[in-house]
Amino acid sequence: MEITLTHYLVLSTLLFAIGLIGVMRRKNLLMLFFSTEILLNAVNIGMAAISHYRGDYTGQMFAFFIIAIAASEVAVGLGLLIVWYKRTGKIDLDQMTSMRG
Amino acid sequence: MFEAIAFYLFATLITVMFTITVMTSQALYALTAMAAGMIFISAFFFILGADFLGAIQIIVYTGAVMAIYAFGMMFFDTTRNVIEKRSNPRFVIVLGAFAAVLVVFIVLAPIVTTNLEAHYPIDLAVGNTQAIGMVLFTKYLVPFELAAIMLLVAMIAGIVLAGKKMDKSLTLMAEEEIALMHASSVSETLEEGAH
Amino acid sequence: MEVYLYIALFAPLVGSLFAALFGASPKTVITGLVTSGLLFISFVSSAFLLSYVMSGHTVHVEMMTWIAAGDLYIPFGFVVDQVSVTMMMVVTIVSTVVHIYSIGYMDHDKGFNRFFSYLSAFVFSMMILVMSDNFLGLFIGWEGVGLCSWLLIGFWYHKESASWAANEAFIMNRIADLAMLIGIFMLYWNLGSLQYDVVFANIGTLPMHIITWIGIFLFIGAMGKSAQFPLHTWLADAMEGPTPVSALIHAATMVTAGVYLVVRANPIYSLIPEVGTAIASLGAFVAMFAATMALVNRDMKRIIAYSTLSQLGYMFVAAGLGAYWVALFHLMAHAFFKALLFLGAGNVMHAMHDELDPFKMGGLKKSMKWTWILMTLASVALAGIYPLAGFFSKDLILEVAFVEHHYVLYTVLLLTAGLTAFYSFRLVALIFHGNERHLEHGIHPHEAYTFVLYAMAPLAVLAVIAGMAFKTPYYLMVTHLLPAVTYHIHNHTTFWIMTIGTQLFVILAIAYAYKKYAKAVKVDKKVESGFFYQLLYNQYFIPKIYDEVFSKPYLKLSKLAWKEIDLKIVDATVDGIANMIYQTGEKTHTMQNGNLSSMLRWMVIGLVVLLVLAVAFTAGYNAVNLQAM
Amino acid sequence: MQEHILSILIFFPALAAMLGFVVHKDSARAYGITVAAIEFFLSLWLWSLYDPMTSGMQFMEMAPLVSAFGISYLVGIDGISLFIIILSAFFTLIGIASLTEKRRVKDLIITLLFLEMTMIGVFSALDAIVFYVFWELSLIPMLYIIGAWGGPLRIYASIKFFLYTFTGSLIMLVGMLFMAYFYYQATGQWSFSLLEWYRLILPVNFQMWLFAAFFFGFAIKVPMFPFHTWLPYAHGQAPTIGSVILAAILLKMGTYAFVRFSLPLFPDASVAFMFPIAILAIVMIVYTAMVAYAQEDIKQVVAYSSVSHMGVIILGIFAMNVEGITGSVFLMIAHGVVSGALFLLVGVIYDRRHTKLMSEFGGLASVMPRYATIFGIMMMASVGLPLTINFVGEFLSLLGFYKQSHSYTLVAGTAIIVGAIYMLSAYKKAFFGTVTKEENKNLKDVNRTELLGLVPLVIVAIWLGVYPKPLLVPINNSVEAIVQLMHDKAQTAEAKQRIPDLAHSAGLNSTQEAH
Repeated sequence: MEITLTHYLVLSTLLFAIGLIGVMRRKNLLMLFFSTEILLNAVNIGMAAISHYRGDYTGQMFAFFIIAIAASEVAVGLGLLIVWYKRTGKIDLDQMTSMRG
Repeated sequence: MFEAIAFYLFATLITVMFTITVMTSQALYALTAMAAGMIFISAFFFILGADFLGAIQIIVYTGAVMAIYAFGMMFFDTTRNVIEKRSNPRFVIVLGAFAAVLVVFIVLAPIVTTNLEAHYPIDLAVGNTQAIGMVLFTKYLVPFELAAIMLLVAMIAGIVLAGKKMDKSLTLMAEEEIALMHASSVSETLEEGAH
Repeated sequence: MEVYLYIALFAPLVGSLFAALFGASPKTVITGLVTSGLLFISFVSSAFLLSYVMSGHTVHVEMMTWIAAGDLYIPFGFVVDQVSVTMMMVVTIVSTVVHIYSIGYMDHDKGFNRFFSYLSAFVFSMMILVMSDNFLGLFIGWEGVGLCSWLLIGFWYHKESASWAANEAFIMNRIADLAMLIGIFMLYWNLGSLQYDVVFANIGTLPMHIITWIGIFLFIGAMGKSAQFPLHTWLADAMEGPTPVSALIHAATMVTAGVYLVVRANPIYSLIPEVGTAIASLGAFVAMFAATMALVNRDMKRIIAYSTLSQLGYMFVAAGLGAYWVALFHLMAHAFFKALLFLGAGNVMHAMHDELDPFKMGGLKKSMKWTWILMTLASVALAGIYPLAGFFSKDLILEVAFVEHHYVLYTVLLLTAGLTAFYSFRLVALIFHGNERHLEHGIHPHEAYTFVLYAMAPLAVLAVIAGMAFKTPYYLMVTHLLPAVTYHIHNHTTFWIMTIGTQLFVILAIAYAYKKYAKAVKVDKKVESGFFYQLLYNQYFIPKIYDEVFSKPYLKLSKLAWKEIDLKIVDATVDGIANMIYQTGEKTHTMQNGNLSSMLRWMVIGLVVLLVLAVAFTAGYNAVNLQAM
Repeated sequence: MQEHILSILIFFPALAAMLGFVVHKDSARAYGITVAAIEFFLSLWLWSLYDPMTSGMQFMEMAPLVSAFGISYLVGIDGISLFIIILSAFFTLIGIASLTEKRRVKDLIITLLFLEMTMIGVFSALDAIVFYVFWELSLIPMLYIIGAWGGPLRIYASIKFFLYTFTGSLIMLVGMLFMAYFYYQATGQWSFSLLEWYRLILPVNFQMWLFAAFFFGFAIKVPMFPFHTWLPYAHGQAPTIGSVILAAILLKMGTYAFVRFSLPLFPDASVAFMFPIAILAIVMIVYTAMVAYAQEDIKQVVAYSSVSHMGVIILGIFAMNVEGITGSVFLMIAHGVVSGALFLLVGVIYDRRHTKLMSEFGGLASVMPRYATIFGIMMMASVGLPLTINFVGEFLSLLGFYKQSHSYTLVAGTAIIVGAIYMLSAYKKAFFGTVTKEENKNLKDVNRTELLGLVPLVIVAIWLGVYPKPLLVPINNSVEAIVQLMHDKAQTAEAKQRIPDLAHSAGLNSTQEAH
């Protein structure tokens, strides 16, 4: 029962879906950040799998850069979150509605 | 044979871990489950022959990112369980599941592309890390430098944003002190806003 | 000769423009004198033209091009031939008399100048109508006279009834003009031109049904102008205008335009005899119809208006039966004595301070002797007593009907002749004989100005001699153009019985009228309330029917059209579309309410929709390809 | 200088408008009048230079704009557009001369001059895109005139007018682009020039779709029946000068465009659509006449009457023969003069009484005799009395359409009856009867500035009624060219039969040669 690229892609989709559900469910911003991490990791798996089955390093390169971006994103995100928390004392999503249309 | 077992084992583990992160109402459980998930993902990387990537995953992701999150959680006093008012939760899950099904359906369709040849073919002779090093520092040098600058900027931003009034540590303060602090900070922001 | 033609044509226009200059300023006698003078010049030049035409020539001149588009070429062309010169003589004579008369009649009216400008403008358009050499020139005159009659009927525009009558007259004429326009279109598209000579030369080549339709449409046009049956109500209401207007327009000239058209277009009508008989029968019906209405009416001018309507019926009978020159002859004679009758009535109205009901006056013989003589003379001529004009023209029509074996028409016309005699002498008897009922109203009549009476004199003379003197020279001249058909009953006995019989019948009617109305008039309520009396008095309720059936529903329908259709349906749909777009904007706007999670949800929904499309498209594409392969 | 006269005519008012900003407020009116007068004399000079006998385009000017797609600044005039250009210059001059508006006169004059540029541009443009640009530009000044100087509901009216016409013209633009694409497919290179398009013979179903696209753009502008509801609002709220220019010139763009675009480009589609459009035209004539009869506001009566007259014009256009189209082009000019004058007259009474409700007036004839006579003449012209300008146009249009169908013309002919009904009853309500209202007692009669505007119009209305030849000959020659072009391009048998072939005048044995 040999593992093919599709297996990995299905897995990556599954994880992506879980991340998506997390993003939509969560009202607490920190938890929302967790879900975004899951999204990114799901994509990384896909990338790595394709790189392996296609025999092409580009996939890994992308995964590598995604990790770099994720790291910086978390840094800045949490920084902002802290400022928001200091200002309002809560990190609840429903409260941030100033960018109303 | 082993590879299949490993794949399914790790796949189920990751799915369970991430479902916990998403579904739990306890912040701590979420954090730990995600860290575990990350580790298993790095395991995948090793299965797929991307050793350097697996290492990076462990060091950067699980190490640094999870650490910052841990710190963040401590900072945002999420010790108590996170109460969230959610509107029609079932809709969200159904939507997510339906999206997943659709993508799976697309992925399952036979990939017909034949003329896709690899830009940087993997030759197993050379070690993965060395090969990645070669590619990273020749073709992707510019993005690599940009990533470096980006990380630097992120670092500075993090410091600047979270720098002020770090002296008061929540964990050491008593309950009422925290409440008082919140009250003062709220009033403080109000005057700021006022004038 | 062209110079006389232009003088005859443009003299009234010059007079009208001259009078128009003083339009707003108060009364100045010059305008009256100048316009009458110019009309007299026009009369003189018409007389010259008459003598020229009598000697067998005609004048045809083309002034300039009017409309030239595609193959249509219409010039301002004028022709003076036998028919048009007769009409010109009638128009100029009567209008000169009426102009002089109205100097006296209108001298207390502050719109004096304006009146003369309109009157001369009317004569000008009548001259165009009569003298133009193509159907569209005729149409210019046709609508021009309609306009002037609208101006003159509504002359005292402060009176609501006058302006209403003016509008009614104009609109009713317009209805008939539409039919005439369609006739003109048919002529153009079938014959390529509207010139009389071209049309009458080629009319024979057309298939029969087209000629019939052209004849019918042109006749409907004539019907409107000459107030025949369905379109006659405007003539009675047109009496709102000043009396000289009624005399000139609604007795002598405008109403006869319809007869002129039928006479002018005789080549068309001679090809379609059954339309001719239809015209004749309608004419007879109108003659009887109008005469009955005149019997009971209590308004002096309306009685004379109905008698005009009745005489027009006579003319149409003659024209319908193909006796065109007889119709024209009766038109000429009738114009003279009818105008005289109207002017006399004008004098009486003036004396009675605009009181119109003959029952409220009487015995004016003593105070208005000359008017009495003139009016009796006109009535005798109208009734058709031997030496006067009426006998020669009206009884001729009776002969035509008899010879053409239309005995039904003959009896109807004979009866109407009796009725005509009765109501005209009822009028004369009521006004001039019997006790002076007007005294208890405190009115002291006085005779009109002498120059007014002198102005009426030529008409009186013509009313007497027109029959005998003019008949033969007129016949010789006109038959150059019109078909020369003579009507005389072969065996003498029937001829004499017929003429003597009609004379006796008419004299009997006059005697009866005198007996009934000359003495003290007792108004018996029983007759008045009778069904027939009411029927006739309200003109067979036709004006009311028209009002109920046409004008009121039209107004209601237009209000409905505006309020409901235009505002509620058409406009509402447009605003509805605009509103719909606005509402969709309004609703989708809540999608961006700032709440991150709801926005995320919308994003995922969008993603799902795209995925569905992608899947559906690829599925469809594959299905097609697999099937194609 | 002579071959560039058209560009001068188009851009001179715009430049003058730019300069107008520096002119001092008080002398704005004088400035406006001089500019308009120069423009008018230029147009008269254009007329004198114009050779009526040739039927093709004259004073052509060509300058490439976007040569990649064959869009060029191509302008030129023939008999059809010449007189509407003169009319626009004439009305701008009259409008500014008899301007009684007090508020912000300078801006109004600048907007009017700008509007004049767009008007003359529309009528002289021979390139589809240049035509479209001027067509859209003409909306903007009108939007300001109605929006800024209008009555209480002006914002609603101006926006409705703008959006309504704008949507129509967008559909028209789509049609133009498709047309250019078909031209590209057929000939291999891009061109938006109308004269090139004239030579393109499209398959019939393409023609149908393109005709429909152009129809929407033009029908809204005319305005034809279902799309006419913006007109009463626009006229109701526009200031006098706005209504005059809107009624006199802007409505003509739609009908002019029918003659210039729809007929020659899509002959078969025009013939196929002839009867539905004829029905619309008849509905326009009778329905709006009835609505006009029901109005209480004198300006609405005149507004609806212009829709009714446009119905006759549309009928004339779709008569597909020389008489009909010549008649409709002449009626465009006639209606411009008459409805322009009527709106000026309504403006006169509005300036005095600041109300347009007929119930407010009564017996004005005795109070203002000169005003009553001028109004009477113009009313009679509007009703189509012979020897006035409208009759020639109406007669030829109805005559033209009679050849296509007898019964339709009979029903359309009721135009002269229903026209008389609403016009005369409006005249009776306003002018006849006794003076009931106190304010009407001492109204002043028409003053000098108003007469300055009205008298020339009355003279033109009667002069062109009596002697229309100087207009009819050039229009006739240009229309013959178009009808001949349509006949040659027609593919369907019905189109061949309905559009007369003038080459050897098979249709009619015209006995007298053309005078």
